[in-house]
Amino acid sequence: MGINILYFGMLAEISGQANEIWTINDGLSVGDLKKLILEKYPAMGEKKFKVAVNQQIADDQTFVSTQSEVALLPPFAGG
Amino acid sequence: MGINILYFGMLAEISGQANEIWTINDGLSVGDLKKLILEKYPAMGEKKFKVAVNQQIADDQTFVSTQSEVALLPPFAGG
Amino acid sequence: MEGPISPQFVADSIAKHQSKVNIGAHAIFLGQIRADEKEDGFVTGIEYSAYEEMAEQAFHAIREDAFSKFDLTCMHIYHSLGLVPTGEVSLFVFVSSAHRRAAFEASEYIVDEIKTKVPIFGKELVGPAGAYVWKENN
Amino acid sequence: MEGPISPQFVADSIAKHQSKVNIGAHAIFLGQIRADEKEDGFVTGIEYSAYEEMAEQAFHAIREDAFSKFDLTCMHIYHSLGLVPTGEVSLFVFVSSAHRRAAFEASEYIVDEIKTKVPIFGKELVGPAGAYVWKENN
Repeated sequence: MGINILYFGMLAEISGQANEIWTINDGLSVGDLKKLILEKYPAMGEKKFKVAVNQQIADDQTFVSTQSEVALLPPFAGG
Repeated sequence: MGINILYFGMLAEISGQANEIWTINDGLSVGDLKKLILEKYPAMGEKKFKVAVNQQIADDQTFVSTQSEVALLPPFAGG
Repeated sequence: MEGPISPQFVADSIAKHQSKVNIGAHAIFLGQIRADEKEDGFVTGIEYSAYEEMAEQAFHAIREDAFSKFDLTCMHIYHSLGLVPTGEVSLFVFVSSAHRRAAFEASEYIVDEIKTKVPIFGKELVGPAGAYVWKENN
Repeated sequence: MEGPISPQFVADSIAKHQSKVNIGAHAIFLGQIRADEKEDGFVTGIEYSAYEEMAEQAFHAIREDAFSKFDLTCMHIYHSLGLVPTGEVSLFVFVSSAHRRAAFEASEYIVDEIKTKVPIFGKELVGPAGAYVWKENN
């Protein structure tokens, strides 16, 4: 089952793409997902980032489903 | 000896003029001068105003001389 | 300045600051004439007058004071004299700084100071029949 | 909006509010790009990108929140996307109220909220050789 992960700013540079379909198991938490992402892109481990699920900032306990839109957000720079 | 007194806003309406030369004695204080002004223009007694001597807000104890520029200032309305 | 302060004047002031590349934040305050309801009708405008020499000195003192209190790059203050109709701008305070906090704090401080320390007088014109009331800051 | 926010755009926004005669105070904040010095030279501009759908939602939430917290007549927020060169404006926050206090407080509050809650990202372009650093609000 596929989940769409969006990368922004410096994280898109590291992944080399703006979004990517990941195949995940049901019942995955944001914390679990972050571990998988850092395994694939170890360079993201040095970066601060937040995770948004369906356009809301989510903590590690939030569950994601294949319907979720997940985004990796580096520090904000608006203003 | 003459002293120049400036009237602004509603006080100029009451006095009917923007400035007026008064003959005063030496050693007059702002408090004394206010009494004289209110005798001449009793309607000013109902108005709040400040007195500036040489463009500085002055209290009743300040002395005025014939070199002084005295101004009667109604409430400010800038902004 | 005589009469209302135009939006174009504000735009020109902003444009003049674009060469100052150490500025990160501009805080602009505009005072606009409200159509407040009075006993004889609605305010249609304010006729401003001033004790001009003293007002200049007061603006100068506020300027010096604000530069010493806040870390500012630029500061400009403009106030109308004469008639300013309802809906138009009579006060334009423009402060610029490297960072936003100083600009915000200075803007509010300067407007408060102008309201209490500058000898400017205002006649609020009310309704169509020539009535008026003298405005009073509190 | 794409690219810098022009002084003329600010002027047009002000002019549109002159028919709203219950407004007494406008507070305008402009964020301008600084030529900060970095390791590889001076900043020449910022390239902004955003998580656009979430940014729209965040702006909307800030707007609702500010209207509930402060007694405002109007509020407009504009942020640039794409390249904004040094000296040009990337953020324009425009709040209007009957009285100045609400306008001042809302202006500062809204800018703080934008800096912390809206997913906008900025690449600071540095020097002539194509170097850059990612900007980070603190």
